[in-house]
Formats: sequence, structure tokens, C-alpha cells
Amino acid sequence: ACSNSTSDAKSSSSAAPAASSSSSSAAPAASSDAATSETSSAAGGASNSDTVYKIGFQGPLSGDNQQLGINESNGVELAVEQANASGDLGFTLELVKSDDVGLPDKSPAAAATLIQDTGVVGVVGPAFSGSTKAVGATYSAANLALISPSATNATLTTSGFTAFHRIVPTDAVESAGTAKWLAKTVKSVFIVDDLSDYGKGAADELEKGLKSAGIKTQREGVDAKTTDYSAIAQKVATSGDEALFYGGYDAQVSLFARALKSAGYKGVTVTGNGGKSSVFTEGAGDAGDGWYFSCGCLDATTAPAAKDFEAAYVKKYNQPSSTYSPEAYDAANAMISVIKDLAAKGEVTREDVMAGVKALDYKGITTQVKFTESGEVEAATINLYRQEKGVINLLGDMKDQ
Amino acid sequence: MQDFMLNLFSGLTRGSMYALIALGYTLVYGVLQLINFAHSEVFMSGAFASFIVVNALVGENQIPGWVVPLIFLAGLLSGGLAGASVAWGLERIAYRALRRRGAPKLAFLISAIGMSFLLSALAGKLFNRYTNNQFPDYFNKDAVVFTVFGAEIRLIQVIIIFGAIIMMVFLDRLVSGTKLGKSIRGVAEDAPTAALMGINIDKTISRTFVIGGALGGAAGFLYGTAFVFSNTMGFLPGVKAFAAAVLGGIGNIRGAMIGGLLLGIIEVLIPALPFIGTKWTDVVAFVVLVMVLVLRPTGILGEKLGRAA
Amino acid sequence: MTTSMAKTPASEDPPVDTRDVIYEVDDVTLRFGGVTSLNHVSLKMYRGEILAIIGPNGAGKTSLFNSLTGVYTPQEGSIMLAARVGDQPVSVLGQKTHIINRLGVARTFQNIRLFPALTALENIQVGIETRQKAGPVSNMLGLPWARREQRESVKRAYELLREVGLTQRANDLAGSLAYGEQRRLEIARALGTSPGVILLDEPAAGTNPVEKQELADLIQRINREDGVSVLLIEHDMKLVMSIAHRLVVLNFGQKIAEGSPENIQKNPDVIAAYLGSEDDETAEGEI
Amino acid sequence: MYLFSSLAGSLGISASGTWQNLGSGGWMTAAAFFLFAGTGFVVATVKFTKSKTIIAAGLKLAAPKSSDAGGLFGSPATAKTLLLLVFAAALFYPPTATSFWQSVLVTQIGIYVLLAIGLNVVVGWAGLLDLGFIAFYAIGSYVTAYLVGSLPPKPPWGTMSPLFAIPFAIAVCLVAGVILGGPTLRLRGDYLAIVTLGFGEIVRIVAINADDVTNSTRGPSPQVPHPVINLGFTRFEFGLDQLQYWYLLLIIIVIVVVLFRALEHSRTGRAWAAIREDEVAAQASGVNTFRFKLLAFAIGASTSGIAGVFFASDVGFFTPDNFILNNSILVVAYVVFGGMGSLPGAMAGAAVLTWLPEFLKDQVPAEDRQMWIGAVVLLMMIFRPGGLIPAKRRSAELHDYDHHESLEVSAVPAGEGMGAKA
Amino acid sequence: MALLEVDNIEVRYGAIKAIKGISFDVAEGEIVALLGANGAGKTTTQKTVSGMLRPSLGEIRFDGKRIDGIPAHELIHLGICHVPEGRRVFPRMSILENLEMGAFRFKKPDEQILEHVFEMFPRLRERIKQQAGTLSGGEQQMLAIGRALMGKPRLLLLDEPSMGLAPLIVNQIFDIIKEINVEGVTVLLVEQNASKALALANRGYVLETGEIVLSGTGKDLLADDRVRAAYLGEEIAH
Ligand SMILES: Nc1ncnc2c1ncn2[C@@H]1O[C@H](COP(=O)(O)OP(=O)(O)OP(=O)(O)O)[C@@H](O)[C@H]1O
Ligand SMILES: Nc1ncnc2c1ncn2[C@@H]1O[C@H](COP(=O)(O)OP(=O)(O)OP(=O)(O)O)[C@@H](O)[C@H]1O
Ligand SMILES: CC(C)C[C@H](N)C(=O)O
Ligand SMILES: [Mg+2]
Ligand SMILES: [Mg+2]
Repeated sequence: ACSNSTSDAKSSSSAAPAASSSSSSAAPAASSDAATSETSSAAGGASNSDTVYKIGFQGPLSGDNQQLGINESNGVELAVEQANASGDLGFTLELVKSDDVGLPDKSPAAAATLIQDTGVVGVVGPAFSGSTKAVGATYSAANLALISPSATNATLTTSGFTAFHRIVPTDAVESAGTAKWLAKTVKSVFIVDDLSDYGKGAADELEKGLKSAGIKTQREGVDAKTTDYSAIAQKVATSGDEALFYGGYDAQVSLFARALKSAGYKGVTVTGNGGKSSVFTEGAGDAGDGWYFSCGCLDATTAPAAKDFEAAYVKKYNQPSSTYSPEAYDAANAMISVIKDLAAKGEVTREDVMAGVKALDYKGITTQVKFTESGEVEAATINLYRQEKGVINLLGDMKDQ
Repeated sequence: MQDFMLNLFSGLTRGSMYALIALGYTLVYGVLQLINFAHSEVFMSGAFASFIVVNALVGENQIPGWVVPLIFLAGLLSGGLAGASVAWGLERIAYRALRRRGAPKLAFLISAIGMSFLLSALAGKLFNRYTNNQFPDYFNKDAVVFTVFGAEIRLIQVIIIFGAIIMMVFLDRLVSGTKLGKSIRGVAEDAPTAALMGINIDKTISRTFVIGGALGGAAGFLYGTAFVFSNTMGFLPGVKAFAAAVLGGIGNIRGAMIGGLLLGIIEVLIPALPFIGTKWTDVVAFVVLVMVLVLRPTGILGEKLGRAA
Repeated sequence: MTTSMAKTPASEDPPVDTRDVIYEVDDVTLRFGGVTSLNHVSLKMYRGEILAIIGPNGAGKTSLFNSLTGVYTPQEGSIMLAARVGDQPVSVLGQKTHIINRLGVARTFQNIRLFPALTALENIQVGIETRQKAGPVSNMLGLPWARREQRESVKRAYELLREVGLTQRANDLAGSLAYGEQRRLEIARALGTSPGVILLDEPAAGTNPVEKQELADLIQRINREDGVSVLLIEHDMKLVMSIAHRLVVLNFGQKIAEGSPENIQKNPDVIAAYLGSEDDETAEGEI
Repeated sequence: MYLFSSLAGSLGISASGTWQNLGSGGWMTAAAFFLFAGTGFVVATVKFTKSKTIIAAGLKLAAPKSSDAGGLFGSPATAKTLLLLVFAAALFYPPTATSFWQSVLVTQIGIYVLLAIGLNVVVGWAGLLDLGFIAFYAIGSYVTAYLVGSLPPKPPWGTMSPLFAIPFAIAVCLVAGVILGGPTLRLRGDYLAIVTLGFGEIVRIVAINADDVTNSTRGPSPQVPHPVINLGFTRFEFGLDQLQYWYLLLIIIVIVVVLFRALEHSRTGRAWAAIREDEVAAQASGVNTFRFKLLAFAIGASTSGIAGVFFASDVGFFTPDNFILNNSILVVAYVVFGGMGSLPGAMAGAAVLTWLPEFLKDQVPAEDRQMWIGAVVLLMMIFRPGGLIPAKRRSAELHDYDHHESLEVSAVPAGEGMGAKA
Repeated sequence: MALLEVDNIEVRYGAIKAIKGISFDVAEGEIVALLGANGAGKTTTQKTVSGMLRPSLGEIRFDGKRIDGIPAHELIHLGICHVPEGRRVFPRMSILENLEMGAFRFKKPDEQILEHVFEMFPRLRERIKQQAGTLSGGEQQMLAIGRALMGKPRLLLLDEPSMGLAPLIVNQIFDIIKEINVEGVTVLLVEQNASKALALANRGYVLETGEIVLSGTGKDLLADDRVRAAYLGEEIAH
């Protein structure tokens, strides 16, 4: 009767470092023999130098929402591999992945793993907003720069996390877009969120937007651990609201989608970037058809700028890239560019990397990586997607829909 | 009225699964005065085993309508069988040795907890750790069977409610009418003396676990079909079913049934009230439990094994 | 019936004060569903006496005990209690068991109920300490008065152990004592609560004649030396007749007789309902 | 594999193999062991013989034999030596440990030892099965977060440094303990277990759903700041260094242990033992069983609350997921595993079982840890049902099977004080 | 050949040796009494015979067949019925259900025997539906004996049947034992009430700390000074 969430319930009470990191017991630079398989594989095309710098990645690599994390870690891994293979680094780059299961309570341990590893000079991630919130201050205190490819909660850049930067637009922007779009077609919206920083944040922003557009709304929160959505689905179905928005992540939306179908809900169904992944498509089955997704993210399979990236990705992973893979690739490359510049000048410290990240101006495949004072990226587009016959298709820029 | 009916049936659906699981708790409690903490893993094992069977039978194929009931039955049986064997092994490993040593009650509880950890982690290792595995869609679960007061009652609900009721009636007969039932009650009340009457204690206890396990495993299949399943799925339904068993009067078979159904209904009806909200579902369950126990310390029907009142 | 037990013939000036009533049971009726286990029972118990309650199995003796100690609440009648000298009578109906104990009523059980995992000494201390004041905080901090109380409780417990002849076994677990020793320990624990009256439910059941003798001596000593009144249920007539000052006989929940041992032994109703014909007794005695 | 502390690092000592994870601290501790073992043994034997002579001298009124550690650690000399060894290790090992183990020591071992000590009062001494113990830990944590201003509602009187929340947490937990215990402590064993379990879940779910108060699953925000102790003349600021927390925690644990030990051997402790052994007989002996049970509950609750404050202060961030039922069950498992009713047992149980998963981390895949822990617990219970260090008072419970119930218990259910309506 | 032969058995509780090698026998149709102080090992002996305990040494034969080590639930099929110490009725079952449990080894309880039990103990018939746990001590004792009779014993083991019974009932119980015996049931009786037991028994054994110290016919033992002093509580020294 006793096991709880995915990996191990006990360590959920733990703030012990590395409680849930899968592969990341990375050795300090000194003891190279202890490098784990995963770290060395990332070091793939080893360069001739024996200086080693590491970038960390924090995100969910296990648990229900692992696909979102894996998408990103693949992107980062690809970037690191390409950098090492390019031969012009002058040092070896290693990737240290730290698994936070996407849960805030596992985040401190995951962060501690990276922070305690003095070889780590910069971090891509955390992937999720809640995880970021839990450790933003810790990373900032440790002066370890973060570039998140996907943590979209609006308040992350206003919480005094000096280390935090992101290359995607916030949920405030995304949800405002969704609200405008919804207001064009429906008069009442049922809003459900998963109580997480991301889900609730997105839902809050949406509610704000809809209210100001004079749309009637209704709110409920459902813990992300729920596996039985029949009660809430029934409530939605009998509410008569014309649209439903769910703020939360892929695995949960897919269950909700099924429950809604069972309950016979016929309205417009929408979710944010957290829902857009293959996990949703597979989990929801045909109940997922018709769902809309808003996402400040690029579809690398169609975007011309990402052609090379997509080819390399498919070659390495035997599957097309997915949500946030290109963004993670960009974030990693941006980070690498900073380290590379510093390494050319001498030793690379966390402080230097931090300063370097703040001063970045790097052209990525998804966007121009250049941060405002608060750590936001300057340029941003929100796209609208829709699932049809088990495939999520890009409909285009939200503004135009 | 329509909403009420909808909720009532969805409550009954949940409730009948709780009741099936609760029976396992109650039976074991009846004979050993112990909370079998690993029973939730028995339930879980039923879901996995039946998935393997059903998935093998269905595969990617299109299933003709007349085979569906057979597959369903196969799922039910394999779930029950798996539950029964896990429960049997559980008793052998985690209980019998301690019983022989005359261990204190809590030691049993802890060894059952150890077993529960082990089984759940083992299932995670053997299969996977996603919390949302699903059975193949081999029939239209959501087909509307009939409508009451405008509420559409779906196939899966009907199957679960009737399946559970049939199993419970069967169990009730088994325990109240037969020698097995007598020996269970005898061991429950005073094991050494029961032995003097010619009752084989070990066998009786084993059988009790097996019966409870079979029901729990079958419930695992039903649950997996209706919702999703995982290696940790046992936990919450397990706790609730245990609560249901206590609610009805632990050790009391009909109590477990009534407690389970009641808990399921309450759990759906109360949060459906406009001012409460579905997120309080689990709280409602526990608050009701606490209140009932404070008012009626031995549960609704009291503690007698195998009797209604 | 030439036994050694009749050391103190009961008639020999009992220390009884008939003006001072400990228990006044008035017209008490106790029912369980269809079973009436006490049927309009009235009786008085006086300070200083050893009062025995006898009667056939199921006559309601234990039920009476349970009513006197607040375990059962009779549907009708009243039970007033003034256990210690100078107490005002209070009603025991509906009172909690531990309150009744504090009012000066101690009891033992028909089946021994010690704390088997505590030592003999500790068993008695539990009783003694319910009369003490120190709270958990002063215990934790080991404040002076708490320690003084603790010393007193150990001292008193040893006294009681000596009184029941168990000094040697002070530090043995109660569960490891022999049956007869456990019976005596249970009495010592009861005495630890400084009762005015002690209720003994079949204390001699399952003990052998030698132990019965020791028990009889002990009860008389408690009664005479400690001034504790004794209410006794017992089926062993030798024991009862040798130590009781007065007897009350119950049958089918009703009081059928009351009086001195001599009178009771001759009472034809009692013989018919309970004692059996004299022939049996003598026949056996002659062998 | 992890960073060695600078001390060990500069000494250049390093270990290898599977024990690597322990850092060089193992070796240094071994040294300290030897040092202390010597003195410890001497002190212990001297004391031991002395107390024997006192008894021989005829001072008969000596208090009864201490009744906790029996069995393996039966003799007072070994017990004392062992105690000294443990204490030496607690003092001298942590600075030499890797920072990984330092934080395991604080956030896992230390805190759970404290929790186990608290629960031991409830389960081990008073014999009440509490499956919602973590709720009080949660309450302690949330009280702290509230008082430092990390929750949406702000305290009207301004914020404070986290550790000063201890008295408030104790007070709130006492009240919560009494609120829970008041109506429910009259229930018998397993009913109490399910009610406490329900209470634990209610607290957790309320923490999730009372969004405006607790910030739901997002946890306190901003994080709980690191504690500052400002005594006017000196000012002590805690940082990320786990050692500071360790020594603070050690002090807390020592104080609690000393106090609880005194309690165990006082009238309160005996009353609990009596209730546990036979509630009806305890009542008949004048023990106000309800009051003592409530007391045990409240004491356990407040200990748990202290642990909560400490946890919140150290880690700074938590969510309702830190307070899942599983953790309540685990604390019970620690206590039973170590030896119910035995203080050293409960502590050892918690220490071993919290250490084990961290240790296993390098030996088995992370996902398999739960399985190993389950197996260890299972084997332990099968082969040593009394626990690691069984309590002497409890060991009498290890009767054989046919002893399990005196007839009168079931024969007179009314005697249990509930169905007494006749 | 005796019905029951106990041959040099030794029984232990862990390290404690409760029975240190005793031998005795009970012939078909006999009543044999086991006497002894508290803790002498009477109950232990009976439990070993009925299969609740296993001897660590020695043999027990019933009807010539070895039975030591056979568990209680199998032994009952040979007709060894045990009225255990402390009555041990099933407290939450009714009187009737308790009696039916006594006949568990048969497909159906024998109505005639049931009737016979009710004749012997009319109180049981009056309370046929009452929960056994709420019966008075003496009533429970009657029930326990009745329950054993339902199992159609060949050998009836009685452990202190008179404990807690009113004097009148004690006499009745001994009459009933006699009656059962006359009907062909062999009885092995443990009693504190030595005088009554020996008066009834054909033969008796006296146990002391796990060993048999005396044996003989009931009459002889009753006349024995040591028995009179130790078990009848009589002073013979004057
Ligand atoms: N809780 C109860 N429910 C129903 N009947 C009860 C209950 N308690 C006692 N009785 C009945 O009340 C009657 C008196 O019982 P009680 O235990 O007082 O007898 P007693 O005089 O002590 O007998 P004994 O000498 O055999 O111990 C019995 O017939 C018994 O069955
Ligand atoms: N379960 C047990 N564990 C350990 N020792 C036991 C156990 N049961 C009995 N003993 C011991 O075995 C010895 C014999 O006990 P037994 O019960 O057979 O005596 P008895 O002759 O029946 O006494 P009584 O007259 O008190 O019933 C005693 O010393 C007793 O303490
Ligand atoms: C990977 C993404 C779905 C993460 C999400 N946008 C968040 O902020 O948490
Ligand atoms: Mg009685
Ligand atoms: Mg005996």
C-alpha cells in the first residue's frame, strides 16, 4: 500500500542532493575515472584537450512527464556532442543530467547535485516552472547561470532569481493570446489547472484575459497526481460551458481528455504548452483529436531555420524532434558559446559564465538569444496547434487564427 | 435529478470496486486481526496480470463483438488468479513466519509494509513506472446502456457494478453457509481452540488470503479497465477500501460491502455539491470516515465476521 | 470440614461498624437485552467487613461487581458509595472506572489482568502513582518534588510487596510469576491505590489448597491491619466460610439470602440453589 | 565520487570501492571510534561495578532496573560504550563526510531520528498506532513558513527568523494533537490507526487545496530564509553548510532524548506502559487512560512539529508531497524496525533505514531501492520481530501464538468502557 | 493395550523444560486424573496429547498408533477431544454455533448429542442464541464441555472442568463426567479439586515440576499422606 509517486516516495521528503538524479553522480574534475557512462557518452567525439567543463541539465527524466524533459535533454545532448565534435573548443565539454521528475519537491536535490559538482559552470534548465521556483534562489546564491528552454511561468523573472534566464515567452504572453483567440468564438470557459506553478500560472493569466474580454469563467484545481478524472469531467460536461482550458502537463491532460470524452463533453478543448507532446497523443488516443495547444515553441519538423538541426536529431535519435527540443538545443548552444569565449581567455568560473549569459547575443534556430535585464528573451511568437487524427499540427501564429 | 443520477452511478462504480478491495482487508482482519497493508499490491498485481492476458488476446486486432465478453471474462479471471497467488505468497512469506514466532501485531504490519514496497517496486521494475498505463480499447466502454432521468449510464459502469455485486453475493454465500466460512470464523475468534475442533489453521488462513486476493485482483482488472493502472495504483484505492472496511465494521463482510458502496457514493455526491468542488473528494472520504467512527466506534455494522448485524 | 482455614472464626468480633455504610445498593436492576442479570437487588456493605457474594453461575455476581465499579450502568436503582472514612456518599452510576478507583474502590479480575511486561514492582507503582501529582513536565525535568514522589512510590511498592510476600520477585516481569503469585500481585496493585474497599472476583480460582490458605491469610490481614473492607466473590466454600463476616446470596439476579456464614450454610434455599445437599459434602469429607 | 570536504581533501586520504561514497570520513571516524571506545569502556565498567557494589551494600530501594535496551545490548557496560561510540561518531564524523552525506545526515537521518523519537512515545510507549504522524511534521513546517512570511497570508506582527518558530510550532501541534486525539482516542487500536491515517491525509490534501493559504503544491514562496540567531552580543547566521544544521539538530535530539528518558522511567511512562498492556486493568487501577493517551499524542505531535520547523528552516522549500502518508508509515516502520518502545531502538531504526536508501544509491539502480528497502524490512521482521534493539518492557509481548488474547477481553467488551450502556 | 500410551515425553517452551520425561497410560473406559500444583505441567501434558504442542522427546500412542507430532486438527478425527484450560469458548458466536463448532469434523452436527447436551445443561438451551462471550464464567464452562461432547470423543481431555463453578454445579459436573464415562468415553482429567477428582478416577498420577512423582488408584492416592498434605490442604501433622 505504500509506494507513492514514480520513483521513490521516501526521497520526496528529501532535500538530499541527488536523491533522484539518475545518472548524475558526476565526478569532480579531479577523479576522471569515476565518470559515469552517461557523462562520457555526451563527451563523445573527445577533443585533444584535457580541460573539462560541464554544463548541467535539470528537468524530468523519469516520471509521468519525463517525455518533456527527454525532448529537451536530447536537444542539449546533441548540442554538446556537436560542440565536442567541432574540434575548436579547446576543452572537453561534458553534460551532467540531473533528474527532478518535474516535481518541485525533488528539485532541491537535483539542483544540489549540479551545484555541488564544481565542474559545472552553467545549467540548461530547469525545464519546469515549479522546479525552477523551488531552486531559483539556490542557483542564484551559488552563482550558477540558468538558461531555461521552457520554464514559462510569468513570475519566475520577477522573483529575484538573478541566475534565471529563459528563451521562450511567458505564460502571461501565451495565455493572453489564447484568451484573445477564445474570446472570438466562445462565451463561457471552464478553466481547470493542475495546481502546479506552471498550470495554475497559465490558468490564472488566461482567466485574467478572458475576464477582461467579458467571457464567463469557472475554475477548478485538480492535483496532478489524480488518475481518475471522471468526477471533474462530469462536472465540466454538465456545466454547459462552451470551452475548456486545462493548465497542466501532457500525461494529465491525456487522462482528462479521455474522461471528458467519456462524459460526453462537446465543447472546444484547449491546453497550453505543457500538454503538447507525444505522451498526450498516445495517452488520449482518439479522445485527443480536436484539442488545441498554444505554445511559444517552434515546430522543428516544419520550420526552415531548423532543417539541419532536425536532420542531426533524427540521425542521432531515430525520431523527429519534439516540443522544446529546438529551444533546448538553442539554450545549450548559447551557453556553450559563452563558455567557449571565456575559455579562450583563460579559466572559466561560474561568475564569468553568469556575466557572459547576461551579455549574450546569439542567433539560435528558434529565436535571437538576447536577454532583458530580468532574464526574458526579447523576441517571442506564440503558435497554435491542433491534434487531428492522432497528429499534432501547427495551425500558425496564434494572432492570425 | 439528471446530475444526481449520473453521480449516483459513478459513485456506485467506484464504490463497488472499493467494496471488492475492502473485502480482502476485512477477511484478513477477520482471521488474523491484522491490517494487511500489502493488499493494495494484490489489487495492483491483478491489473498487471490481466493486462498481459487481455493485451495478448487483443493485440492490435479488431475484435468481433461476440468475443468481447470472453476477453473480459479472461481479464477478470486472470486478475483474480494473479491476486489470489500474490496474496497466497504474501501470507506464506510475510505472515506465516511471524505467526510461528508469535510476533507482536505491529511486526506483522511492518512486514506487510515491507512486502508492499517490494511488490510495488518489483512491478515497476518488471513493467514500467508510468502512472497511466491503459488497457487496449477492445470495446466501447462508453456506450450508453440506458438512461435514467436523462442521465446516460455507460457500459463500463454497468459491468463493474453488476460484476462486483455478483462476486460479493457469491462470497457472502461462501462464508456464511459453508464449512469454510465456519472455519474462518473459528480461526478468527480463537485459533488454537479452532484447531481443537478440527480446523486446519494454516489452511484456513491461506484460503482466506486467497479469496480476498482473488476479489482484489479482479477489482484490479475492473479498475484498470475503467481508469488507468500503474505499479503504484494500489495505494489510494487501497487506503480508501481499508477505510471502507473500517466504516462498515472491520471483520464484517457485509459491512465491507456496504462501507465500500457508501464511501464511493459519498465521495462523488458530496464534492458534486456546488459549494464544495471535486478537489475535496479525498478529504470528504476521510472526514466521513472519522465522523462515523467517532459516532459509532465499531463501524456501521459492527465487527462480527460473516454476519449482517 | 476440618481445615486449617478457620483460624479466625468469623463470629469472633468482626471489626464492623454497622452505622458506617460503604456501599448502599438500592433496588438495582441490570438487563442485557432479554437477560436480566440483576433483578431488584438491594444490599448494604459496612465499613470494616469482609462481605462475600455467592451464588450459582450466572447469578449476577460479576455483573454486580461491574455495576459497583461503573463498568455497567444498571437501568434501575441507585448505588451510593463512600469508600473512605468520612467520605460523603456519591453515586457511582455512569462514573468512569478510574474515577471510581479514585473514590477508593480497588478491584481484581476474575481472569488475572496484570501488566505482564512490567516488573512486579512497576505493577504496584502504577497503582500508587495514580494518587500522585507530578505532571509530565516535572517528570521530564526531574524536579525535586517529582523525584520525592518517585522515591515514595518505590518505597510504598516495596512495602506492599512485602505484605503480599513477593519481595524476592520485585524485579521480575509480572508475566513470569507463578499463578498464585500473580493473584497476590494483583491484590498488591489494588492496595497501592489506597482503597477503602477492595473487590475480589474469585481470587482463589485455580489455586491449590496451600495457596488458598495463603490467600485467606492475606485477605484477613488486609482487612484487619490495613482497615480495608473486602467484597469477595468466591465459589470455594471453605475459604468463604472461614473468612467472610457476612454473606449475600444471589440467584437468577435476585438476592435470596443474607446473613452470617453459619446461617447461610443452613439456609435451605441456599442449599437448594447453590451449595447442594449436605450429604455430598460429608460424603466427600469422610473419604 | 562526491566532493570531499576540504578537510579530508587536504589530508589527501581517499577511499575506494563501493564505500567510496562515504568519503574519507569513514577512516577518520574509525580513529575516533578507537579513541572513544577505550575511554568509554573504562568509564562504563567503572560505573557498572560501582552500582553493583551499591546494591550489594544493601541499598535495596534503588530504582528498578532500566528497562530499555535488552537482548544484544543487554549489559549496561556494552550499552554505555555503544552510546559513547555513537555520540563520538555523531560529533566527529560529519565534518569529514562528503557534503552529500552531510546533507543526508541532516535532512534524512537526523530529522527522521527525531521523528522516530517522537513517534516512539505514541506507538512504543503508549501503544497507540498513529499512521498520520507526518501531519504534525507538516504543521510544523507550515507554521514556520507562515511565521517567516513565505505563505500568501502574512503574519500581522511581521516576520521572524525560522528557528524562532519552534515554540509556536510546538503550541500549534499540541493543539492539533489534542483536537485529533480528543474525539478519537477512545477508539480501539486499528480504528485509531485509520482515523489518524485519515487525519494525515486530510492535512495533506488541505495543504494542496487551500491554495490561498498554503500555496498548494507549489510550496512556500519565497523560500523560507536561512535562520539567523541574534542574541544581541552574538549573531549566528546559517547558510548552505549542512554542518551547522547538524550540530543544531544534534543538540535538539540530545535534549529531547534526555527529557524523554526521564519521562519513560517516571510515573507517566509507567502509566503508558500500563495502558498499553491492559487498558481495562489500568483504568481499574485508577489511571486516567484518556488523559495519558492524549498526553502521549500531544508530546509526539510537538516533537514532530519541532522536526517540521527544523526541516523548513534547513531546506527552505517543501510541498505537500513531503508529507505523504507513505512517510507516516515509514516512521512507524522505523520505530518498529528499531524496536518499539526502546529509545535507542527507535533511533537506530530510523538511522539505518534512512541511511540505507542513500547507501544503496550507488549499489543498485535508483528505481530498485524501494525494493531493497522492502526486502530488508521484511527480513528483519521475519527474523527479529522485536526489532534491532528490542525494548525490555516490550519483549514480554513475544509470546507464542496461542497466548494472544485473554478470554475476558472479548468476553466483556463492555469493560472497555465504550459499549457500557448495558 | 491401553488406549493412550504416553512414553517418556519431554516438552519444552523455548529453553524451559516444562515436562521432563513422563510416562503414563490410560486404558479404554478409564478415568485417569492428573494432579499437581500450579505450573506442574498438567496443562502442558494435555496439550501435548491433544496435539497443540509437540513433544521434543518421547512417543505418544493412541490405539497403538503413534500420534505425537500430528497436529490437533487431525487428531480430533481419532476422537481426541480437549476441553482446554480457561474454557476458550468462541466469544462472538452464539451457544448453538459454539456447539456446532464442536461437531466441525462431521458433515452435520448430531441432533441426538445436541439434545443430550441440552439435557445435561438446560441453561444452555435457555440461552441458545446468546453470544458465548457474555455468558457467566460457569455457563461458559458448561458450554465448553458440551462443545467437546459434540465431537463424539473416544478420549476426552478435561482441564480443570470445575474451575469457577458453583459447588452444586461442581457436583453435577463430576456426575456428568461419570455419566459420559459410563457411556464409553475414556477421560483424562486435570483437576485442582483433588479429592473429588480422585474419588471419581480409577487411577491418578501426581505431577511435580514436570515429573510424575506418584501414581496409583484413586483410592490409594486419596489415602496417601503426601497427597493429603499437598493437594487436599489437610494438616496431618497433628
Ligand atoms: N454483556 C452481557 N450481555 C448479555 N448478557 C450478559 C452480559 N454480561 C452478563 N450477562 C448475563 O448475565 C448473567 C449474570 O452474569 P455474571 O457474569 O454476573 O454471573 P456470575 O454470577 O458472575 O457467574 P459466575 O459465577 O459463573 O462467574 C449471566 O447469565 C450472563 O449471561
Ligand atoms: N506458553 C508458555 N511459555 C513458556 N512457559 C510456559 C508456557 N506455558 C506454560 N509454561 C510453563 O510450563 C510449566 C507448566 O505449565 P502448565 O500450564 O502445564 O502447568 P499446570 O500444571 O497446568 O498449572 P495450573 O495448575 O496453573 O494450570 C510452568 O512452569 C509454566 O510457567
Ligand atoms: C516543458 C514545459 C511544458 C514546461 C512548462 N512550460 C513549465 O513552465 O513548467
Ligand atoms: Mg463471575
Ligand atoms: Mg493448567
